[in-house]
Amino acid sequence: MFEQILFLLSATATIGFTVAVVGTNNLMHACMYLLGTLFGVAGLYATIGADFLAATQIVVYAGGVVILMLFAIMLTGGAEDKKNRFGIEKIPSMGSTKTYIVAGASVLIIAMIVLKMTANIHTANKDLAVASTGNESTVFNIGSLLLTDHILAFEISSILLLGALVGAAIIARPKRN
Amino acid sequence: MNSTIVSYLSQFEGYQKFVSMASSFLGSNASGYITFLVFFLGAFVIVNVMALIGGLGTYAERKISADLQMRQGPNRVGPYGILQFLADGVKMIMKEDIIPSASDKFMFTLAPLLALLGVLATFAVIPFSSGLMLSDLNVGVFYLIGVSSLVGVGVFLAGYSSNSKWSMLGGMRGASQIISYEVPVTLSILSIVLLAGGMSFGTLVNAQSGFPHEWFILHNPFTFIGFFVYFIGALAETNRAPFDLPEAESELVSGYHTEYTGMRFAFFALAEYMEVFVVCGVAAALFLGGYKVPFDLGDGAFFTHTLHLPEFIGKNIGQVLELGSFFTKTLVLYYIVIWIRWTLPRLRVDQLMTLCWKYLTPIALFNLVGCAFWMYYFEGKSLYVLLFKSAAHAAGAGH
Amino acid sequence: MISLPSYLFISFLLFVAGMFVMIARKNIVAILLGIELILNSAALNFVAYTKFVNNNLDGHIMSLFIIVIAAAEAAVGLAIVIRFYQLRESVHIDDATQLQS
Amino acid sequence: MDYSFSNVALIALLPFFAFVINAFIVKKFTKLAVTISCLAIFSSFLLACRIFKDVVFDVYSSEFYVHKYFNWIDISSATIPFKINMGIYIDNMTAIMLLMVTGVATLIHVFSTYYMHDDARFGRFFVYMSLFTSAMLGLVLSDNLLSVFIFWELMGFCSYSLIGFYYEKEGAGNASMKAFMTTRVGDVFFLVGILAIWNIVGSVSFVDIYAALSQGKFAHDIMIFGLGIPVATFAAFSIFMGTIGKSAQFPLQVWLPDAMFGPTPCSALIHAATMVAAGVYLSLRMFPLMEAGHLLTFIAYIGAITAFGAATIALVQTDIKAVLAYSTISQLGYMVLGVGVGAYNASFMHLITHAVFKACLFLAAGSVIHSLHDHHTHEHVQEMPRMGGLRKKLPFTFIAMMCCTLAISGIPFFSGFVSKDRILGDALLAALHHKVMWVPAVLGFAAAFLTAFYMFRMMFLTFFGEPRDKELYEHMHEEHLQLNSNVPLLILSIFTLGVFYSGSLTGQGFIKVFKGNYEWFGTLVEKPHVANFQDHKRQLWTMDSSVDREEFKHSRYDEKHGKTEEEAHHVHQVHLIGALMSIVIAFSGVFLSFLMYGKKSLNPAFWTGLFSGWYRGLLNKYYFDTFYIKVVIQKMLLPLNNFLAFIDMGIYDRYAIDGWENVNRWFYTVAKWFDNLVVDTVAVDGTGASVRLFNVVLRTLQSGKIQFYFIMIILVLSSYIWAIGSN
Amino acid sequence: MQAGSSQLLNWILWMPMLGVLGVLLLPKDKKDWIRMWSLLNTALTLVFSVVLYMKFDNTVPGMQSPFNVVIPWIENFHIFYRLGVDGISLPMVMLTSLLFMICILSSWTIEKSVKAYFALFLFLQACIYGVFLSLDFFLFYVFWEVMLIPMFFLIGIWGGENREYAAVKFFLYTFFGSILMLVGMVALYYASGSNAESFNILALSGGKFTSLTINIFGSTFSFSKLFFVFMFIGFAIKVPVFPFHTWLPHAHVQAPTAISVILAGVLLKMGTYGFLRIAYPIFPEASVHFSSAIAWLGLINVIYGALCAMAQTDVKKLIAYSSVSHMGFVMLGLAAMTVQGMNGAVLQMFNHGTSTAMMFLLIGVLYERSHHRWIVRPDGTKGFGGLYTQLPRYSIIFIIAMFASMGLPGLSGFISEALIFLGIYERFTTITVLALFGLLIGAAYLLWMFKRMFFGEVIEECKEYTDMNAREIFYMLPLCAAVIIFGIYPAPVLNVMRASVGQLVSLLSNY
Repeated sequence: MFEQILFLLSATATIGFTVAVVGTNNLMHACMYLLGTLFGVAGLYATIGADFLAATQIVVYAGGVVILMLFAIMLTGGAEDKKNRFGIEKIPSMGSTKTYIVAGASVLIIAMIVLKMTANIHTANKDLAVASTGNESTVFNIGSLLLTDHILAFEISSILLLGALVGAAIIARPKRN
Repeated sequence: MNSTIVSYLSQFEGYQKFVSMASSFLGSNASGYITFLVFFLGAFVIVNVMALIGGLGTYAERKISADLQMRQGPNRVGPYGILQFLADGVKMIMKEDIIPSASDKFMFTLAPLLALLGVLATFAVIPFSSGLMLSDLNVGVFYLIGVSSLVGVGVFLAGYSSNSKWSMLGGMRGASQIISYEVPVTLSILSIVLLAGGMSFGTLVNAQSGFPHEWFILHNPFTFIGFFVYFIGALAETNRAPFDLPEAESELVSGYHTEYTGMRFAFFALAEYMEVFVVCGVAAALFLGGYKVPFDLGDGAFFTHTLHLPEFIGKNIGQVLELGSFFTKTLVLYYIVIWIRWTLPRLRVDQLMTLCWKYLTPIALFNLVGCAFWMYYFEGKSLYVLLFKSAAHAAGAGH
Repeated sequence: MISLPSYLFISFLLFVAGMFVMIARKNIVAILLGIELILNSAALNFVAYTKFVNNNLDGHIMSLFIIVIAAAEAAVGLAIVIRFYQLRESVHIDDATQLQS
Repeated sequence: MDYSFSNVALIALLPFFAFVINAFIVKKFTKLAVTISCLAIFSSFLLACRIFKDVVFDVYSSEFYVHKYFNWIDISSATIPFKINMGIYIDNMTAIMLLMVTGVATLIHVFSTYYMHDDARFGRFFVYMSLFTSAMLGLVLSDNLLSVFIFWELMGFCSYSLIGFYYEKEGAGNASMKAFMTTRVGDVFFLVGILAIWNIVGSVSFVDIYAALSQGKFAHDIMIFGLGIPVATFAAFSIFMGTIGKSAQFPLQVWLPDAMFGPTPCSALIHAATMVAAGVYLSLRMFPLMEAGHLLTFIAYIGAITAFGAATIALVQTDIKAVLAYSTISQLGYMVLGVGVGAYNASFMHLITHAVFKACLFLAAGSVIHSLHDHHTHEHVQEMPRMGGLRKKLPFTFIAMMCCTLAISGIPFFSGFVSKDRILGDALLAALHHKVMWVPAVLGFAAAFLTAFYMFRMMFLTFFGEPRDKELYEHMHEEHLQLNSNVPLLILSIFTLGVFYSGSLTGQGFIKVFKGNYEWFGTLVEKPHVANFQDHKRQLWTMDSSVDREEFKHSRYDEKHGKTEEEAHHVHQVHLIGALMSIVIAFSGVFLSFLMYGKKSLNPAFWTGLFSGWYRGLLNKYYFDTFYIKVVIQKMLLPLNNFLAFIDMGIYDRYAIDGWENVNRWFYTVAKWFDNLVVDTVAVDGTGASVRLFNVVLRTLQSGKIQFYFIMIILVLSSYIWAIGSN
Repeated sequence: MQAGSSQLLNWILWMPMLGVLGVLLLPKDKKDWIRMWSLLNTALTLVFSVVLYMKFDNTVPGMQSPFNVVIPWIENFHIFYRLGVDGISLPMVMLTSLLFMICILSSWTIEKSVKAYFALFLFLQACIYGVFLSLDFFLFYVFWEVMLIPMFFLIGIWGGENREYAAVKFFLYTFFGSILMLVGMVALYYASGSNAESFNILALSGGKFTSLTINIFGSTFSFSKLFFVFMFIGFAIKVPVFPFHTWLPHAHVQAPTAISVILAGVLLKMGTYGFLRIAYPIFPEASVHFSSAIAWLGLINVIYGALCAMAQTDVKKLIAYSSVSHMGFVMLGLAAMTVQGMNGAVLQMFNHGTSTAMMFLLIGVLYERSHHRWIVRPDGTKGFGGLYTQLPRYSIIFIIAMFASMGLPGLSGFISEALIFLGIYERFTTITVLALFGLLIGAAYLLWMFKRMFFGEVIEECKEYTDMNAREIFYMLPLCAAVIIFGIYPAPVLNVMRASVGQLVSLLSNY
């Protein structure tokens, strides 16, 4: 019962916040809504037994990515639209009718295609879908898998993170003189 | 779910009878509902008690600082002024709730709630005793770290949405400080996780024992250093002195909560004091043996089997002892935090970052690697075991 | 209620929303936001499939790597945005047409 | 008797320990180091005395025999065994040798404390002496040829160091190098011999070699340089070459006179008493092999030539030490002659007696030299022409030296007579048996005459007459009896009396020593028994197969080998003649010398003028040094070296190796041309040009707008997925 | 990796690499730190080697399984990372450890780009360990080749006035040999069926290619004989055997002291080690077939090297040629194929390592004072004179080194040479007798050099020289001790090697 309540809550939060992200015109708010979405996704993870993943989601997104984005928004002039330095007015940065129409069309196409594809796969795999069994702890298994079968990917991602760390620090550093 | 409040209760007959009674009354299995109820009640109690402790924290701070400065401190309201915090609370509620017109109202209201939420959510996994633990998540520590970072978001939002220079700067400082110090803190915690072999608090605490030499702090040299790294990092994460830069009065008026008044301000204050309790509790649980009582008195076996007390009473005496153990350790640390605040001067911003990235993080990394080596070479035996047990073994004292 | 299609549907919504954000917005940070949504949808898909089809942990691990990559991407992407803003005083996507400063 | 390995080996190890300790402390505690050295060798002497006592007074037998060994090198694998043992081997001969070496060495050590006292490197001298003594004792104690070789070489090293002791002098360097290299020539042959024996016996232990000889294992040929040589001859010759090198026999005698560059005590110990005698000792040890190899005639010739040649050179020397050096060579020649004529124990006896009187002679000469200090050059004087009349100032030295001179000249009742006479008697006997041996015999007698002559010449020039260098004489101090300067001399001179060595004068009973034996030497020292000795005769090789080899197998003094009455009588007769002849010869030599240098009735200058060609030859030592240095080394070896080095670096390396560079250069010129024209211009640049055409077309698609690209990607992906999905 | 295997060999092999990393991380200006670090590193390696020696089981022939390391490397081509140690390689490992530590000490005075020097030096050490420890032919070859790189730079940068020429010559010469070896290796790979054991030296050995033939240029050759010759040239260049020896005087003379020590002390042994490890076990019947040729070449080495040495006026060149001569003895021992000869050869490898290292170190010490090495200058004047009086401590150590090199009994050279001669006399009597004269000439050139440099009056130029300082004496002491102790009691070395050598000899004795 808990799980179903949790699922309902999480799904609602996810969908609602996502719609809010799409709908809002304030970038700061969008970011906060995104936080909600991410928490919702974490909740969804929790409902299908991905406890470690849920915790990771919270740690990484809530603790890191969202704050980073907030910083970035703040450092790049906040939520308001601005003119560029040449004085030419551009399309508002949060989008205009024209962009919405283009995006809507593109999304419509891809949505149809993806729906068709998932439907195909879904009908093909209908029999294979198993009911959810008991949720056991995944921490130990993930840990051992990461250090055995997926060691290479693990190491590469660690190098990637290091590279990202150094790279970000170097790129964002203001130029001397 | 190793040992939560529910699993603790369900070992008593009374509870089981109650469940079966409720089931027959409802006509279906009522254990789920009752579990929910118990959780709800437990959460309610703990949140309130913690709020109380947070309030008492302000009182303690004032009293201890007075003591350190040879003053009296609050002494009018109640005996020794102990009800001072209630008076302050009443004052806060009575105050006018001001929202600056230029601020982003949505986020201005959201910020203190986020901060408080982040702290309160951590209580779900804090191991007060072997029975009094709301949920023993498999990813307990990890969850705690993640949730407590919401405080950072709250702080930042508060700073940003106030639309004030001081708040802005304070919020930025707070957020960057919290994010930065999360790194050494997490690494130090990770080395303990390495030793215990799990992330749930039950595992972590049960890997230790009642006596100091069985605590993780004295397990090996690396954890000994790791404790201090954690403690310093935790101080910075909770914005306590000497790292209270986000709310540095002399520079930023009052930092990120400059524009806040009334209950919203009280939320921030409460969040801070509760978070200090949380980090002290985590320190106690991870490094100082948590709720463990010497001679394994905590599981009540001594009282029930040796003293032949009734099971219910015996176990609860054990629980009380464990609670006492946990709170003693935590509150001693709490005292130390306050002591530090009133002793040390504040750091500069660049010194703060230097300390984090150039000293604490490398040390924490070194500790982590060191712990790994320790695990590999000494098969996880503690220093005490190596020194005395192995010596005794070598001397032929038996296997 | 907890079944594969429901998760897939949520994931699909996330994906579509992310794509919409990416195309409609002209602010670079907003676009990055959209990317996060898409990545989350992918991760959710992985977990859902691995739970209901394979019932092993490969999807979890894949999702972990997605999170890792998302974090790295956010760090580098935002760094680039900030640098870009320092150079152009703008975060408008259409201002980013040159490969050199 | 309890002889454990350790308490016997201690004899050699004590000086070695002294060496090790002294090597570290000599700089700081010179006095202590000297004391340690002397005490060590004295302790060795006491230990040697114990063994000697057991040999002579306890056992009374010729079968005293201790042989103990331990495993030194073991490299045997699972299938192939290979071990090298080291050990000690004591028989009567060893015991006598030990006593002689330790006794003489002790006295010389004591004397050195006086002689070397003012030297800057007083302590270091004792370090070397200790090492040398331990090596010599080790050699004597050795039970196998390999360890003999080891100690042999170690002694060579000590000799090298001590000859080069005054390393500031240019000549010392030359002399030491010459000594080492010359003996090394012999050593190389010695090593060949060891290898040959090892190959046959599988061991080089004396016992095993004797056993192998008696089993006839040496009775085959060996192919070397394509020649077949009897292996016994080959091995014996190789070993004997070691003797030639070490004992300064013809033709490797050149190093010993130069070795006198070293301090006089070291000359006494190393180059007179012990080390050079070690060569003869080796020949005696390997006597059965020499016999089996039919080498005795050759040995006799070598010995006789050496004895005579060295004696002639000694006639014209003016340096007192040089005279003694040549006399040493000459006496060593006698010993080798003794080996060659089968006078086994006579040769060994001469070794012992010679060691004693020659050590004494050198010490006396040292005493003389030490007392003659030239105040102009601040050097000691060794030239006899500047001496004369020293008898009055150096009375004790004179007494000692006189005794020794009498001994070496073969005057009756002195030890030299006893031993030398026996060798000469055996030589005469051999000559009577076989004509070939006449030459060595005659040369031996002639050398005896010359010996008496030049020794007394030295005595007359040194001690008698008027002092020729007055100033030098005036500065001399009177000699007093002093414990470390002339007492050792006197002690040694006591042992120049013949009675200590023999109970008779000529081999017949005179004094009964013990148990009815007149001859303790003859009793104790006995030729190694080789039972069932199988002779290997090779028709083409043996010089004269008609010679009855059986005669050579037993010394005339070998009491154990029963001879018929007739034979014994014959031997007695011949020896009596020999003894008389040698007495006459000795006295005539002394008399001639007295005429020339004592009474000065004959002018030496006249005789040198008469035989001026010979005289020059003698002064130049028969041009041996000239030949070796000027011709062999400077004209042959060094040009060969330079030529080879030139070939190596100048021609082979420069043209054959570095010449490849030119070949390579040609190759790469061609390759470069090909590369430039064909590969680079046509193939590579052409490809680039063709690519450029496509650039122009594709460039237009680059709009620079990210979202445009993104939409494109989505559309393309969609169509792709569509295509897949429709299948 | 097998269960329970010891990682000691990995530690020995990779410890210098750690040292290289450390040197690279240290700042350039902290020269003393770099030196201390390198010293510490080599000392640790030495400790590991000693531990290896302690754990070594003398009774077991062949590779000692507790130390073996097998890790797949390039599995497609059946290349493994295979390490092992037996009685033949252990003395070499010990020698390498000892000499490198001493060389670090002797390189203390180097001031020219210290960081690069020590990094390359430690790298060289790792490569040498690789050669001595690897059991996979490919791995062996890789280390063999990689070793050239640091050597090239060490000679080419820190060498004498003609260093570039020497370095290039050394490089090309040895490279030529390696290529022949590579051909042999590839041929072996295919001849053995290119399976998982095709690069395994142990699996290849034992005479599996005896009856195989090969067609080249239309004619048929015996496979083993042809490729034995290839391998022979490859290893012979390293030894160096007579016609391939001319790189050695150049390289030795131009290299800095420590590098000369390593060249003579360790590098030359790699050639003979190659014979023992690869050429002999893999082609036993070809080795027996060619043994008389090897013996003759060894003889030429002995005599020719000694005669050439006698003509030199440069001390270092003289010692370089003496190395040629001494390595000839090793070749003789190898040609003997008896238990004495082979043991003697391995022991001679070790002993020559110590004694010639002493000689080169001593010449380095002298060079630091005099800055020239002429015994007799080209204009005929004396380069040195009376050093005995001027430098007494130096002279004593020089005497020890010289006589050890000469083969004086009681010092280490004698035992090995005696064993070699005992071994070879059985098979090649004439060669033995001739080779013994090499000893004579050996003594001649050394003593002559000694006489010219040390005896006599001190010449004016030498009066400024100071005697050896404490550091120099300190690093000479272990070598002196080794020379004397192994001269009196060689069992510590012989015991280690005898089982393995005996196994090899019994393999060879089947053909």
